[in-house]
Amino acid sequence: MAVITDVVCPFCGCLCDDLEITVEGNEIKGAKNACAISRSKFMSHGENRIRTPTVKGKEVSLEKAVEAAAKALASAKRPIVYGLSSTECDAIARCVELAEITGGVVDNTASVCHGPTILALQQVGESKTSLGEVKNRADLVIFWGSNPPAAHIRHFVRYSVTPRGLYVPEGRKGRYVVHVDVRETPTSRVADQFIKVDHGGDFELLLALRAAVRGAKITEDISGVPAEEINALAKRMKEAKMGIVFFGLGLTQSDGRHMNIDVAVGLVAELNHHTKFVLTPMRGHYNVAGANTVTTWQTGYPYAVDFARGYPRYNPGEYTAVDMLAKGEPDAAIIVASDPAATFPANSAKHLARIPTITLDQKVTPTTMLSDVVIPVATAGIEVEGTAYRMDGFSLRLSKVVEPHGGVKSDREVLDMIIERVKALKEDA
Amino acid sequence: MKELVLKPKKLPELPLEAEVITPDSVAGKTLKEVKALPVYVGNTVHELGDYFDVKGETAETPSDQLVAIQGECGNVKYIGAGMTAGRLIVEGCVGMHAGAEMEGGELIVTGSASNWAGAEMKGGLLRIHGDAGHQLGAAYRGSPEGMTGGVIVVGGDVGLEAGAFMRRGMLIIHGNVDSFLGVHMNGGEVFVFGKVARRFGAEAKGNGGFIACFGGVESILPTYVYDTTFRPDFMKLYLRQLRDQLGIEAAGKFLEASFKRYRGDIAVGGTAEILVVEP
Amino acid sequence: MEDLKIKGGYVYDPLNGVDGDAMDVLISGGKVVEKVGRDAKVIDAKGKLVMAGGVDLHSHIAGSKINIGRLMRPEDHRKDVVPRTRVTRAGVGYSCPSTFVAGYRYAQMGYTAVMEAAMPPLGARHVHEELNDTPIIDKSAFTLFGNNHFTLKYVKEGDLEKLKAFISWLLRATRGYAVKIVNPGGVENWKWGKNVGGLDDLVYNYEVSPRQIVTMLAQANEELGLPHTIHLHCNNLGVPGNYETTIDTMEAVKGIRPADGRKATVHVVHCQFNSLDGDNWMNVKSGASKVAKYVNANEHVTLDLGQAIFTDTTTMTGDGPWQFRLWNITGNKWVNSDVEMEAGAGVVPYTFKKDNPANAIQWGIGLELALLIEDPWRVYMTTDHPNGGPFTFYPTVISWLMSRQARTDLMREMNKSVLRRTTLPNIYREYTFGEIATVTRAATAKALGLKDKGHLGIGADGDVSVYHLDPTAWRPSMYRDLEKSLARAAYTVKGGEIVVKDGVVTATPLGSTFWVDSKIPEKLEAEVMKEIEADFDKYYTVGFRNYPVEDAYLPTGVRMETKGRWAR
Amino acid sequence: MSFTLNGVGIEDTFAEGFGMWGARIIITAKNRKWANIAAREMTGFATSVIACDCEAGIERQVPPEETPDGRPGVSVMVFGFSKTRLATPMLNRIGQCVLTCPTTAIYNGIPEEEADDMLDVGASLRFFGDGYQVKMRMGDGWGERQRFWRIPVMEGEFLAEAKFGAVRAVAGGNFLIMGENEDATLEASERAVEAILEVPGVITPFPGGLCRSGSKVGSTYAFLKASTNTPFCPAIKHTSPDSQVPPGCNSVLEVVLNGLDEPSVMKAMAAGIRAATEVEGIKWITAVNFAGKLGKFQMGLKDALGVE
Amino acid sequence: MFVEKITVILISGRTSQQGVGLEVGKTSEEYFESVTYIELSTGDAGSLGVGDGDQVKVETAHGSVVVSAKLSDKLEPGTSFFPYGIWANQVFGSETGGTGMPHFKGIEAEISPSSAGVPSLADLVATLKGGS
Repeated sequence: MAVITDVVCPFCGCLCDDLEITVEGNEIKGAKNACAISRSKFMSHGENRIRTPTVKGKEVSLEKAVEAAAKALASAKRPIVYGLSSTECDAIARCVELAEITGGVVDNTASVCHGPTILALQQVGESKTSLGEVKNRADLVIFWGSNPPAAHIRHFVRYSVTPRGLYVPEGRKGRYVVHVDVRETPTSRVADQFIKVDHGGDFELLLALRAAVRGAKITEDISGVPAEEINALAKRMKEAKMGIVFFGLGLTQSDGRHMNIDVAVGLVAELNHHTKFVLTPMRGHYNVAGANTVTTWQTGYPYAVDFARGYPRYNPGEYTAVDMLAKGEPDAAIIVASDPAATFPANSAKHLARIPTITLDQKVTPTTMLSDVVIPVATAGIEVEGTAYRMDGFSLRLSKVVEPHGGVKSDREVLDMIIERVKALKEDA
Repeated sequence: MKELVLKPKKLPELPLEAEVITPDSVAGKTLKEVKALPVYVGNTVHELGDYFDVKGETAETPSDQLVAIQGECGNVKYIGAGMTAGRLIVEGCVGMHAGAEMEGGELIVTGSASNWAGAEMKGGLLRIHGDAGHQLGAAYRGSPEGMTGGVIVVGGDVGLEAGAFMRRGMLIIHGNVDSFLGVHMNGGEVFVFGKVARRFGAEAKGNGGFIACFGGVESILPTYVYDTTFRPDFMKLYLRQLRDQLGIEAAGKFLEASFKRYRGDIAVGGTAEILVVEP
Repeated sequence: MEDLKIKGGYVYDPLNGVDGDAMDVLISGGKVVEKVGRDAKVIDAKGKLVMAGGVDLHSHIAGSKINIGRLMRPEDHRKDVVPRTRVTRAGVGYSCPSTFVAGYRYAQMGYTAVMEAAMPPLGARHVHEELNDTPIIDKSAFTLFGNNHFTLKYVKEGDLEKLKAFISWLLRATRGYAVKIVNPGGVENWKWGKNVGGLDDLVYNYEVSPRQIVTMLAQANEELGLPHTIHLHCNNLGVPGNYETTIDTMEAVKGIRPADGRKATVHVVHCQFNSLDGDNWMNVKSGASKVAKYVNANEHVTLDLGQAIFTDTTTMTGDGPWQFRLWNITGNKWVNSDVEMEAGAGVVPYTFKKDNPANAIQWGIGLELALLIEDPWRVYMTTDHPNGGPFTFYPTVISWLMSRQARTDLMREMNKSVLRRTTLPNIYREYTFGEIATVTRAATAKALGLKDKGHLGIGADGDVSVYHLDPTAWRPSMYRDLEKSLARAAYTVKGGEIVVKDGVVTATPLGSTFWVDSKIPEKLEAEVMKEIEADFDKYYTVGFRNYPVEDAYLPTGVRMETKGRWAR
Repeated sequence: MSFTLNGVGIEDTFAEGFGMWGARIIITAKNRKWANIAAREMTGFATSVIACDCEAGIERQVPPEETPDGRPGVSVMVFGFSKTRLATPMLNRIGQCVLTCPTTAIYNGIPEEEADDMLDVGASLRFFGDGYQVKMRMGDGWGERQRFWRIPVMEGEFLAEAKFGAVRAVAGGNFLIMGENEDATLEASERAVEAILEVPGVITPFPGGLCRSGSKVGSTYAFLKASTNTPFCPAIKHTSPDSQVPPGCNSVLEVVLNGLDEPSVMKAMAAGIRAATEVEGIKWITAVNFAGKLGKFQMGLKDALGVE
Repeated sequence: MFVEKITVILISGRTSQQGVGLEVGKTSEEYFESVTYIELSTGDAGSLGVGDGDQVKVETAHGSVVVSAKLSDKLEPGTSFFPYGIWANQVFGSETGGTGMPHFKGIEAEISPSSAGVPSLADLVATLKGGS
């Protein structure tokens, strides 16, 4: 029995790096410090695994599957590479290269989680911080449209609510916690104050707060929030020693999308005339930040990148997977570490069933169920080493704690094989 | 003006990218050269002649060139993008980015346009008789400047974020317009004769920019301050210009109208105006 | 790899006293040698300019800061797209080029080594990942120290030995090359939304001054015998009147005994931004002549220009409060990024305009520094890419240095304040090719302590640039030809391999990444590690053992061991 | 040397004009009454630069269909000796007389392509808005590029075009009408001025378009730079040594004209002279000049009238 | 006495159970249980006459699906919560407004009692394949 310490959790954007994984033989026996989801990921990582590659439902060798994948991609006029967020950075880099050599599009799951956050950053910027600054300094913590107990279970404990920090030695007592949302959630129960905002009313509320921070007195209720509550929150924000807004998909997926973030960024920026204020998106997949980061350094753009013209072009809404599928554009797709058939609106998802779809995954998903080519791969962060970027943009080394189940290859290795074959096929053509 | 006629043959199912369809790129060329202009389908390159019958005459210079597309091009992107002179008439619909970054001349679309029509337009006239999609005349992602000149006239309805980051120029919409019209605008004039959805003018800075609403509004942002109801002389100038120079009949009806004036967006210390016609 | 004979070019190799002699450069096994085999590949360099590969000691090409720049500026990329070729990857250029393109474009100009000038320790892994995707050029990254908790702690305690141990450990942990300091103390105060206003302001909670931080880090740096001096971005950057702070800072480290083999104890970076005179942006004028006068009189200082270019660019520094200030001046979009316990950064797009008086003066200051400082071995050509402008403008900067006509032609188009509020119009100096070779290669390599770089002596690395330019026929009036030939090298040779021919990339080897390994006495190491680990557990959100950069991130790492002077 | 027109003797001489800078301002208002009030106020005390800051007058009434905002308008012209000496009085007069006048707006009357220079009047005027002024743009990138300033005032908003075209203009056009008696001379002069009002591009800056005093350069008093036009005063025609009043003439009135160019002034002079000659009792018409010492324009009456 | 259907504002989102379930595997019982329900306020459920675990049909402009009801006294009437998953995605549209992001939160939906049965994962994949 071996205990591996300092293991980084490959589930959510928190990238907790204090896991202690107990391994016996090639079996994981325990996951200390892990949250419920993380434990499930480690403990069940061997369950429901895809055993062998398949082409049109028939079991084939890895080479045959790779060949089928390469043929479909090499002959496609509008291939799309999608997913990327639940694997390590080297695999992500291969995805970008695959899109480049096939003259296709590469998009990652950011487009349906914090893509709008990136659009806002491109419009107005962002005042952000690494999570440790929150732990060490923040005396005002605002969760806006985010609910860590559902998606980032240890966030409260490690970073934002209870930890004792350099200048917040009292921990929870040293912080005032506000939750703004359209409904009460477990986060509201933790918070000192819950502000219920009307559906689709975040934008107006954030805008009014910014006006209040600038000195305007709000006299009417906005988005269901009483005027005095808005004025009081603005005052509290200005008087904080250091404040932070952790925002989630409650802002990015509701009416207003990127503009909700744009105005939140503006509010936070404005507050820097008075005190220190920052905001941080609650990124979901453990390496969605890495998908954006790698794609950006290689192409200049974080997602929705089109290589049809040989050079990268960028336009969310045009080159994003949901839109392209809804319009029926792609004539081949390769899905890496993602399940768009389940996570996209059905109208988009169904196009995947019409075209050659290649999926690299560990387990059966709706996407593998409708794919022509399915290639089982090893789990990054459990069976494969690599890099992942935390929600605040800092990277950690993922560990390999056990050998890949059934000797399967990693995303990176399979992608390398596909790239090599695509290159050869393109040369021949 | 010399007229060149393009008739779509069987267009591909994938979008066709044809930024070569402008008076600029055909003027001074032979028909053979025009037919050989590159167009793109996914990752493949084709010739314009593969998808269009090309007939008529080319002019020496773009300003003497009329290009007429006779047929639906709803899935053809970048028609008229970057054009600087001449006239381009599409008898039908156009795909994304029609007239994007155009600098001059006239682009007329008798049908509807998709997203990003007239995006980052610098000059000229873009007339869309049907509807326009999202991001009409907007800035591309990240760009601090949307329209910096020119006029866009839309006969029908318009989607989200029309005129986002507008700096100069005019946007005239006959139909209804969806949210975030003129968001981040900092100059430029917007006239809407249909109904305006909420959140228009959000984070607008001012610099003389205004949004004039003639057909009602869903709601006005709380960060716009109501000042007065008045009949400003300057509006008469614009409305006469719209009526007389652009043939916007609707404008003529409001020459004597009173407007409610709002100023904002105070959330960004802005001085832009919203003018809502009094019924 | 086959041997190479670069035949008959006009060679400028100031470190070896070669000044335009027509001669051969022979390379074998990736090194400059005395003799090559008969079947050596021959590059005909007759009538051409030959120099060692360029060495840029201050640029921002990798890591979170430049990547934020890339991320936030799709509009910048759109105007400069780079398609894929059989040899090269696709990407984008202009002010925030993609990693591949940065490597290609440096090589296309004949540069073969580039230093990333600011690496936040927590972001070190990221920096190295990007460096590994930056082809051709050799690299290193400078670790940020000036606002690090442990720096401030040991400065407060006045414990030089522990500070040295910490520096050694952090350089090793981050695989860093030099001690970078940005707005010492100011960035820590920025974490409360404040700044420092000068050398003797205090840092909150630590109660130490920028003066103490800089002098103690410089002292430690020299005692450790690190290959490069401290690499210092002074306080008050971008504040009119800041030339005084700059000179004060230089003066503060004057008494420190340099490490063996050099005279310098401080390198002041992008000095253009720190040589402003006047009280505000309305009456700002050049303080360059005063800075130059000090530098001319004091051998312990080196500096680089941070030359301003009239173009749209992206400013990015580890100086959070300055970037906030710039956001307020410009109203452009602003990204701030604080890094727990150690650093911060900010990014703001900026356009230098010819008709803007302040910009015209900034342009003038950079050139004044270059032209008024007499010793080219102590003033280096940079644009602080991309702060002053993209590195792709280096050929243009060189044309300004070498041709007074180039300067005056441009000044005619500029705001006239450049004429009145700088001394540039009265400067007649024009750099020689030998001096250009110095400020772009020989001197930078020497300042960095890269002994095999920046020259073509026997044993030097086989990094050579050959340009389509006959230096014997060139006159300052031909500055546009100069710009053109420097922008597209006839040949760039990296480690003996031809990587660029006629401005086109022909091969994309991955260059080396240099890092410094400074040994700490065992007992001291144990003691300091214990302290660091304790604070880590309490205040960092990353585990102490997950913090250091793993070897996997340095596939082409080159370890440079140094032995310092230790008292304990 | 002379000739006759409608039986009136006309001296074959020339009116001596000199160069000035001229601008045209279209004042509009809610109705003609207020447009005229503003125009009259603005052109008041602007007869001659001898003692006024500029010379100004009403050019014509502009019908609503011709004004930019479709309201009744009045065209006003202002003349000054230099661009600055034109711009400053324009600014002062617009500021004091038009901006203050209810319902008015001002527009440039000389388009950029016809102007020799553009005066940035709005640049200074806008500060009256105390920070609340709004820049208004028209035609960017597609039509005629125009700029205005909207200045909030108590009544509502004052709209002012930002730039006004200035041209190198002609001042000092004139002719003298001499009649048997005061009545005839006045009537002829009034008719002359009415006729001149029909000619575009010209104003008559003096009261009702007429100057009864005339003036000559210099005086017997050293401290005066101008004095009554002794050669043309009938009351002293025998006591003054250099009288030029012909026999039978007992009243003289001068019509003074400024115009945007020489042909306009000459056209207006001709129209005025023709109208004057139609009145019974007019004997003689001449023009004032200084033998070419004052200005570069010599506008001959014969030329103007097209008489061979 | 019960209404036939009610209109709610529908939001979708993560839950920790859904996270745990998907890590076991999307074919697992745990996953099915974690994503095939819709949270209704007790008030709304009461007016429909729906009890905890009863099946309801969720219908929007984009599609419909049958799942079971889960009662919540935290939710305000008029708001309903649907965990992320292929079931939820039957009722969300693919229009992104030029942003790439569909509206996953804050769309209008009609809820009515149903006895049609909750479709299985395979059923839904089959629908996708059917292209209807």
